[in-house]
Order: sequence, then C-alpha cells, then structure tokens
Amino acid sequence: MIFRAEVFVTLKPVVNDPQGSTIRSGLHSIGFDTVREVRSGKYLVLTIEGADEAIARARVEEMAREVLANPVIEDYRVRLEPVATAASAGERRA
Amino acid sequence: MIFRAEVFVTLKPVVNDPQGSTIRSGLHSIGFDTVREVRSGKYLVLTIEGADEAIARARVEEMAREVLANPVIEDYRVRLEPVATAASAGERRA
Amino acid sequence: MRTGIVVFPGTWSDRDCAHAVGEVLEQPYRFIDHRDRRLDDIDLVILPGGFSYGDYLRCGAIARFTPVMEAVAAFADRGGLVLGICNGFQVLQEARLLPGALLKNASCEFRCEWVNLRVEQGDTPFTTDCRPGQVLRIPISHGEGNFFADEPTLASLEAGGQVVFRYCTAGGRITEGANPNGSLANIAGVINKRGNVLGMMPHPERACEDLLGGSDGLALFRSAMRALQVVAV
Amino acid sequence: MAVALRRSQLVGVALDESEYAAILAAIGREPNDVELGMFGALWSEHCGYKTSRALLRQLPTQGPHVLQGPGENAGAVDIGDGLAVVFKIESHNHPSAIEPFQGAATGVGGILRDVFAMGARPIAILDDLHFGPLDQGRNRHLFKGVIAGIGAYGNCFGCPTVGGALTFDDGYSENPLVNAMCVGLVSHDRLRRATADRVGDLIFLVGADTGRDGIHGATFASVEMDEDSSSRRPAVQVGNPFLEKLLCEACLQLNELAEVTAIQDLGAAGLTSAACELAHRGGRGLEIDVAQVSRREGGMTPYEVMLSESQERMLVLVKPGGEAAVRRIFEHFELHADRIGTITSGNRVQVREGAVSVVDLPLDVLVDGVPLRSPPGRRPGQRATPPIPILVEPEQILLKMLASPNLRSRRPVYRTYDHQVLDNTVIGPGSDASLLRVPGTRRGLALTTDCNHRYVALDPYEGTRAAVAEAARNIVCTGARPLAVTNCLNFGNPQRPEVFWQLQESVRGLADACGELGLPVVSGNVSLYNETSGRNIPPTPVIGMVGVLDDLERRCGAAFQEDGDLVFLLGETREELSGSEYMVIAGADTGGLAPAVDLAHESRLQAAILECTQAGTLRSAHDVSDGGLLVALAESVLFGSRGLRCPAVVGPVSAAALYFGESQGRVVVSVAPRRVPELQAAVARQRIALQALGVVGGEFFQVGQEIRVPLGRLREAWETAF
Ligand SMILES: Nc1ncnc2c1ncn2[C@@H]1O[C@H](COP(=O)(O)OP(=O)(O)O)[C@@H](O)[C@H]1O
Ligand SMILES: [Mg+2]
Repeated sequence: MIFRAEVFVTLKPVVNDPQGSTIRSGLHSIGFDTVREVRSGKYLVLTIEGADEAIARARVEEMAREVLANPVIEDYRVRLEPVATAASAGERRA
Repeated sequence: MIFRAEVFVTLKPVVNDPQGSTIRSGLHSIGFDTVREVRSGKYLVLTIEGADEAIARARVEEMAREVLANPVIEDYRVRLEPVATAASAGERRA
Repeated sequence: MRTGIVVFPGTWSDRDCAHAVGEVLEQPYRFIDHRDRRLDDIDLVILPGGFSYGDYLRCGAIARFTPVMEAVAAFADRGGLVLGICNGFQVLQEARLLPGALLKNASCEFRCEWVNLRVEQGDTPFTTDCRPGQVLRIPISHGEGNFFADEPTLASLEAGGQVVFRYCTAGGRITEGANPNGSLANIAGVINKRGNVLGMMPHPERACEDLLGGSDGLALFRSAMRALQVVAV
Repeated sequence: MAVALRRSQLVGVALDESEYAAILAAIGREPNDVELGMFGALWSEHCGYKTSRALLRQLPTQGPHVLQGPGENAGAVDIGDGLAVVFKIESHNHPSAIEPFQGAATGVGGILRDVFAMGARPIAILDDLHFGPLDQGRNRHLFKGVIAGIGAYGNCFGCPTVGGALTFDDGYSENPLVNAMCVGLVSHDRLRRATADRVGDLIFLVGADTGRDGIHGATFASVEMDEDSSSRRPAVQVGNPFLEKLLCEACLQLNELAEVTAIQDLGAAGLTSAACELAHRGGRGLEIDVAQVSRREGGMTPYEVMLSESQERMLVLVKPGGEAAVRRIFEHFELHADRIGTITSGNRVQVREGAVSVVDLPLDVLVDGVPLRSPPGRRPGQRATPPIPILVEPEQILLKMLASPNLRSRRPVYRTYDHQVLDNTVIGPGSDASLLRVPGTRRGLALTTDCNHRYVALDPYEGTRAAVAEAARNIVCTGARPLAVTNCLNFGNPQRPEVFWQLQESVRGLADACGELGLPVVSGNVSLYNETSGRNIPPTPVIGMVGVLDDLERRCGAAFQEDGDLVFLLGETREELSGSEYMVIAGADTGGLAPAVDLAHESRLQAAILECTQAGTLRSAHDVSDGGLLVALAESVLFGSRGLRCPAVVGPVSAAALYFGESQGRVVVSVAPRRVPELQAAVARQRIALQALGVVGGEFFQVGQEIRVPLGRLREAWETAF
C-alpha cells in the first residue's frame, strides 16, 4: 500500500525563532499589524510504501525522530493517510 | 478575538525540489528505502487578532498570497482555528 | 554615471559595489536607504548582494515591499538602468521586475567560487563592452541561485534574447559540469524585455581588480557607463 | 535554608564547598539564589579562569605595537597608517558537541561581537576545527553540522571566512573542537575599551529580547527545583546573523558618538558577566533593574534574566543626556534597546526587579575574588619511540597521504564559506596563511591558525613551540612580518594531573616561543574539561597569528608559477617521524619524541625568506608541515597546476624521513634561474641549509626513479571527497 505522510517540524516553544520574529516584523512593516506572533517550521510530505497503515506510520515516526527533526531543538507531528494510487498521490500533492 | 493560523507552503509539482530529493536519498542511504518521494515545504504558525473568524482568515489568505508564498514556484494552504483566550495563546508561546 | 546603491537591512555587497564604482572606476555614487524614495539624481541603480531581512522567509521576499522598491519600479519604467546582483536579482524577481525564481542550489550547499560565464547578448546596456560568446571569469557566492522559470516563460526568455549570461566551461561550452547550482539552461543572468533591468547571480563587483583574482567584472560597469554616454575609462 | 538544598545548588552552579566558604567570608552572609547563580557564573572556569589565570601570567603581552593586550574583549595591534588590527580566537566546543549547527554558528556570532565591541569592523573569520574520524556516524553528523553552521552565520552576516584548519583524530570523537577567530580593523582614535569609568552613565541593553537560552541546566534545576521547570529547561541558543549584522553596523555608528562611553558584548554568563566586568574594569559599581529588560517569554525570573545567554545582545554606556542621540541610531537600524541601569560610584553590583532588591554584592569579589586553583600536575610516562615502518612503494604512500582526511584538499569545506565578501581577499583559503588587503592602503594582513596536536600530545612544551613557529612560518611565506598572537587553549579535565601538566607545559612553551620570536600575546581563550566519558581530548593549544605586509606588490604565494623555475628546500631534515602523518598512514603507534624546534634557527630562516620576498627574489614559498617534504612539493604543484622534476632527493636520513618526515623549520621555494644567486646569498647570510631539489614543469610529479605521477592522478587523490 502507498501512504501520504505529512510531517510538521516546529521549534520547541522555548527555543528562539529568529526566522519567525523577522517574518512577523516584516509583516507588520507591510501593514499586517494584527499578527501577534509567527513561529517558523518545516513541512515535509512523504510518499511511502507499507504493508499497512500501522507499519507505514511507525516508519515515518522513526524517520521524523531520527532524521527529519532535530530532537535537541525541534518537535514534530505526523499525519498519515492511505493513497489509492501513486497517481492520485501526485494529485494530492498539487 | 485571537486565532491560530497554520500556513503550509509547498513547491508547485512542476518545480523540482533539491532539498526534498536530498532528504529522500539521505533516508534511503540509512535504510528507509520504502520512501518513494519527499517534497519539502514551509510550515508557519501565526497568532493573529481579528474581529471574527472570516476577517482573520481573509487576512491570513492575503498574507499567504502576497508575502508568505511565491506564486511563481509555490502553492499554499491555510488552516485557522480560534484560540480560547490571550492567556492560552501566551502559553503556546512560552 | 551617478550610481545609487540600495541598502536593505542585511545587504552586504553595498560596500563592494561602492568600491568597484567609486574607487576602481572613479564614478560618483551614493547609498540609498530602503526607506528612501528619491532616485531623481541617479543614472544606474544597483541592488547589491547580501541577505536582506536574513533571507529568512525567501530571498528578497520582504525587501520587495520596501519604499525604495516602489521607486525602483518607477525608475525602471522610465527606462533607468537597474542591475540586481545575487540577492538583488532575487529581489527583482520577487518584485516581478524580472521573470522566474531562484531555488536552492541543486547541491543544497552554499557555493563561493570563481565561475565562467558566456555572454549570450552583446548588445544590452551592461554587455556592449563584451563580444557575444566571450567568456567572463566572475565569482558566485550564494545558496539559492538555481534559476527556475516555467516552460512558456523560459521559451519566451530564450526567444526574446533575454538570457544574458550562462554558466560555461573555460572554453565557453555550456555543460552540466559547468553549472554550479542546477540553474535551468545554465542561466546565470537575465534581462527584462525592455532591456534596462538586469539580474545576475555572479558578483561582477568582486572581479574588478587583478589583485583580487580578476577584472572581467569591469566590462559590465564600463558597458553601463558607455550606455549612459560617460566617457569610458 | 536547608543545607541539602545548598549542597545541590553548589553542584548546580559548579562551585565547591571551599569556594562557597570564600563567598561567605567575603560577603559575611549567605548569598541568595540569584547571587549564588551569579557567583557560579563569574567564578566558573569559563569566566573566572581560576585554573589557568596564574599560568597565563607568564605570557609576554607587551610590545611596541601593542595597543590593547589581554583583558579586553579582543586584543589590538598597530599596523601603521593610523590603523589597528583587532583580533581574538574563542572556543565553542561544548555547545557544538550538543548541537553542531547552532553551536558553531553562535560561536562565530560571539567572536564577531568581541571584535565590533572594540569599535572595529570585522574583516575576516578563521575557523580551526577538530573532529573524530568520519567513518563514525556521530562524528560525520558533527562535522557536517559545524561546517554548515559556520557558513550559515558568516555568510549571512557578510564577513568572509578566509582560513582556519581542519584535522581528524580519534581523540576528538564525540568532543569536537570548534575555535573561531575574528579579525577587525579600526583607526587608533576609534579603538574602544569596554570600561565604565564615569559615574552616572546610563546602561542600555540593545539587540535581541532576552529568553531562557543557555542557562546552565544543572544550575537551573538546582535553583528552581521547588518550581515546575518542565516547560523551562534550558534552551539551545539559536543564532540570528541578520540581527547581528544590524547590531554591528549600529555599534560602528555608536562608536562615532561622543555620548557613547563604552560598548560591551554579552557572551558567556550573559548580562551578569558583561555588566559586572564592564563596571569593574573602570573601578565603578552598577545598578540594574531587570524589570526593564525586554523578555521573549513570559514569567522569567531575575535569575533567568541575569544569566540568560540569549545571543545578539550588546551593552552600550551612554552619558546622561546622550539618550536621544543613541536612540536615533537604534531606530535607524530598527533595533530594540532598553535602558536597564546606571553606573554607580563605589564597588557594588545592585540588581532590582522594580522596587524589590534582588542582588547586592561587592563587585570586586564577584568579578575577581575567585580563589585560584593550582591542582597537581604529573608528567605521564613517555611512550617509547615506535619502530619506523620502512618505506616501500613511496608513490603509493604519497597518494595515500594526499588522499588522507588530514591532508586532502579543503575546498569542499571552504567553498561553502563566502571567503571574498568585502573585496579584500588577495590569498584565500587553501594556502599557507591567508592574505587580505587593508582597504585604502598598499598594506596586506596575513592571517593563520595552527596547531599540530600530535606533537603537543608527545611533548606539550615542544609541540606548542612548534605551533607558534609554524604559524609564523606560514605568515612569512606570504611575505608578511609576524606581528602578534591570539590563542585558544583546548585541554581536557585539569583535575587530572596529566592534563594539568599538559596545560602547564603548553603555556610555558607558548610563553617561551612568543618571547623568543618577539610576538606579544594580545588575546585568547581557555577551554578546559574537554572530556567525554573519561576520555580527554589531545591537548590542543590553537595559535592564531596576524602579520603585516607593507606592500602587497611584495606578496608571495605557495603555487609554482613558471616552468623552468628552480625548486629549493631551506632548512634541515632530521630523522623525525614520530607524530607524523606518515606514522598514522603506516598504522604505526604514534609515540616517541616530538620534532625538535630550534627557535633561533627559525628566526634566521624567516629572516632569509623575508629578505627574499622583499627583494622579489622568490616565485613561491611553501611551508613544509604535515606530510613532510613530498606533500609540500605536491601541494605547490597542485596549487600551480605545473609539474615538477626532481632528480634523486638525497639526505643523511632514512628515505621515509627524507620524503615524509616532519622536521620543523623548513620551507620549499621556487626561483627564476637568474635570481638563484640572490637566494644563495640570503640563506648564506642567515646560515640556513639550502638544497636544490628540481625544476618546475611537465605533466608529471617526478622524484628520482621511484615516483612519477601524472598531475591528473595527483589531483584525483588530493581532491578525494569527505
Ligand atoms: N589563553 C589566553 N591568552 C591570552 N589571553 C587570554 C587567554 N584566555 C583568555 N584571555 C583573555 O582574557 C579575557 C577574558 O576572556 P573571555 O572570557 O574569553 O573574554 P569574552 O568574555 O570577551 O569572550 C580576554 O581579554 C581574553 O583575551
Ligand atoms: Mg566579550
């Protein structure tokens, strides 16, 4: 089976986020002054094979923990859904 | 009212994604060979004020369209939810 | 040639451009603050390299909204000469003054090294001092210089003769090996339809003195001076 | 207060019982938590230098050109034309071991601030890096992260990374060394000292908001143990090079204002160290209201504010009435600044939170009162000289050496660093020393960092002298005169007698070498406790050196220039292979004696080289170091892409020592045939041995009958990827 996994990688709340704060002040200077805070993160979309959902999810969790996120400063979240065919996986991405 | 907006910025399917393919080959090299494809993107979490949800959403859409994503190479998606109180928004930060 | 060198927060090639224009070519110049809208005394606007606003969102994404960029757009509209170098190129694309976009280098690494550029158009205001096909040695220094444009845009760039520089071998051949960042069709620099706004990833201001390894970059500034009817030095 | 709690707090702030007793005796009462935290920080090894301070007193710090020696944020030396070069090297080893990218990035950020705090514009960064072997995943991860972090910070800030060093040794596994050196320029009359001598001056904190970054974990836990600290564990510092760039430009403008009396960066121990050292240097006191400090997070305690190590922050001292003038500059750069206190007369540091007093301590005790430690040192048993593997197939060995991680081309690393920005880079990374133009003058600055840890491990005294001598030789090979030294003493746990002995011997060697070569030590940094799971790093006293070249037209490179030029070796080759790359490649145990250093010979050698470069006699000069003679020759060949023909190289030593020995005090030069007499005269005057080796040219690297390598093959080996 083929799955589409979304991995959301964010900085731990206590960690400084220069990127986020610079984007925020940028938005303010353009007039988007209702923005209180911006936190920046990574968004990864994986297409992955797996015998079943549990197995695929376990693999993605493992990758996120070991490679995709930096445990010292980042947290991550995983969302996973089956994909009918590789083709439609392509569509979903768009 | 205060809202928490998630903005997902991804590269258009026609745009090649060196970072995504680098991550993919990295994963393969350490045995995560069930990964067919990786697409890399940005994940921004905004805390924003607005009279109501519709207004807040409109502002975020506007920011995403004009600033957060580059229409030449990127697509974006917005998810928005109200945040109970300023305090709890504060907590999210701290 | 009165040159205006735009300074955004995070710009760092401003002083190098001033050195090339002011010290090496002995032309008058002034720095233009990103909040400044006055360009009436300027013949050539340079958007220098650097990391405007840290390049934190996207290179040039925030700089594009600064007041000076409104003025630069109007200046370009009046036919004024605009040269965007590295980050300046990225800003011009974000401002839609030039087509396409610049992605992460294919290597996903920053690259600072001398490269060879083939001059594809010898008749732009920035290249009249070069023969078409001439090879210039000029350094690059960027992490996101991987030129991209969708097919129709790319086709019209090629058809309209808007591709000004391509990465090439020392002998002038366009090869994959000579492409330092994965740019489509080895594109290193493009000019707008009207032919007065040039964007390029390489740094000509770093190639203006043999003491620093080469002076091929002078050709661009000298061409601009010629275009502006300044007696060439 | 419960004794048990105190005990654990002492552990937390890394003070011992005797130090705590000293505090009680000095202030006549129990310090409160915040005060104890501040003592812990300023009495720490990092800020207090309690184990190294006594040793460092041996170092020669004076000289006719010295404008500022140790004691300030960086040292400063006159280079003529009314200009001063400002420089310092600093370690970020421990943070880089935890988070390599951010650890290295913030290391660069910290040393940049030390330099622009002096009023100098940073013009160059050098990075001296040491890792464990890359076949171990963790080491590779650290290597990649550190390189990326240094590039990310320097490239974004816009200061070129022009040189440094990179070595691999199992002794650095898990405990990488990340030393960053920054060099800046300022005119004499603009040189700043971070000294508060005017009572009533206003203290401004400018730059990043203060968050819970890098507050010592153990300290934190023990002091805040009664509170819920789960959401408040110390955070790895994340650098913001963009903000640092704005801070730098702002500080350089502030430096022009008469209203500004001092500028001080915030580094280790944050506000506590910066504010207290600033006031103490001027013999004043200070008063701070932590409530005025902008926070990144809610609910921060005075303790956290005083000890936060949030990056990209500076203190600016302003005369009363000067506030408007400095505000204009802060606003121009869209920087946030808080007025947090004032300089007071007398000798007290007083910290309030609004109306509530939280700290009231005698400043001299806090900054200078730490009891110095002099733990016992013991010389370890010398390991006998191992049998020298006899040299078979020298060509294969040569190629193996050129491909080895310690000798192969560093281009894959330095091409990820912007090494050209600011338009001053005349000789960039990859050669002996880097050479920068001094803007607006004919002068050049030569920069290098050096340390062969294997020699230091064999003999800390001799090895450290070798590091100083090699650094000077690298400077001289560009045609520049060595001027002054900065150093970063990276050692293991000094409470182990063998390690403290290494430190003692190394500092003695540093003092002797700098004394004999007439090179003042104007700045530096000490990094101890580089110990992981009981293993201590090899002793690594990194030497940073700056030299001046009065006329860039007289510069010299390491690359062979012209076919037909004649190649010579200056200096003597002895039977010295211990600690050499050859022994490592041959898999032989690295025991024995470090190569001997004869500093009198070294000075004469360097005088001869300088006489020749001044006269324009030489076409190239290249220092013979790691890998020995053949590697040095191969490098000059590869730099210049020109072949070399040497008829048999002969000498009174074994073939191995002749080709790959690492005897000190040697340089390989190339000369146009008609100028050979000048070279001969110069070396004769200085009584330096001169040996003709061969002729530049051809498509091969050829030595005697046994070595004949096509240049392509030579380059292929040398350009092996990491
Ligand atoms: N090994 C050394 N040799 C000479 N000076 C040193 C050495 N180690 C530290 N110093 C000097 O001691 C002072 C304090 O060092 P450090 O705490 O690293 O400064 P900072 O807090 O500004 O980074 C500096 O002036 C530094 O130059
Ligand atoms: Mg300092």
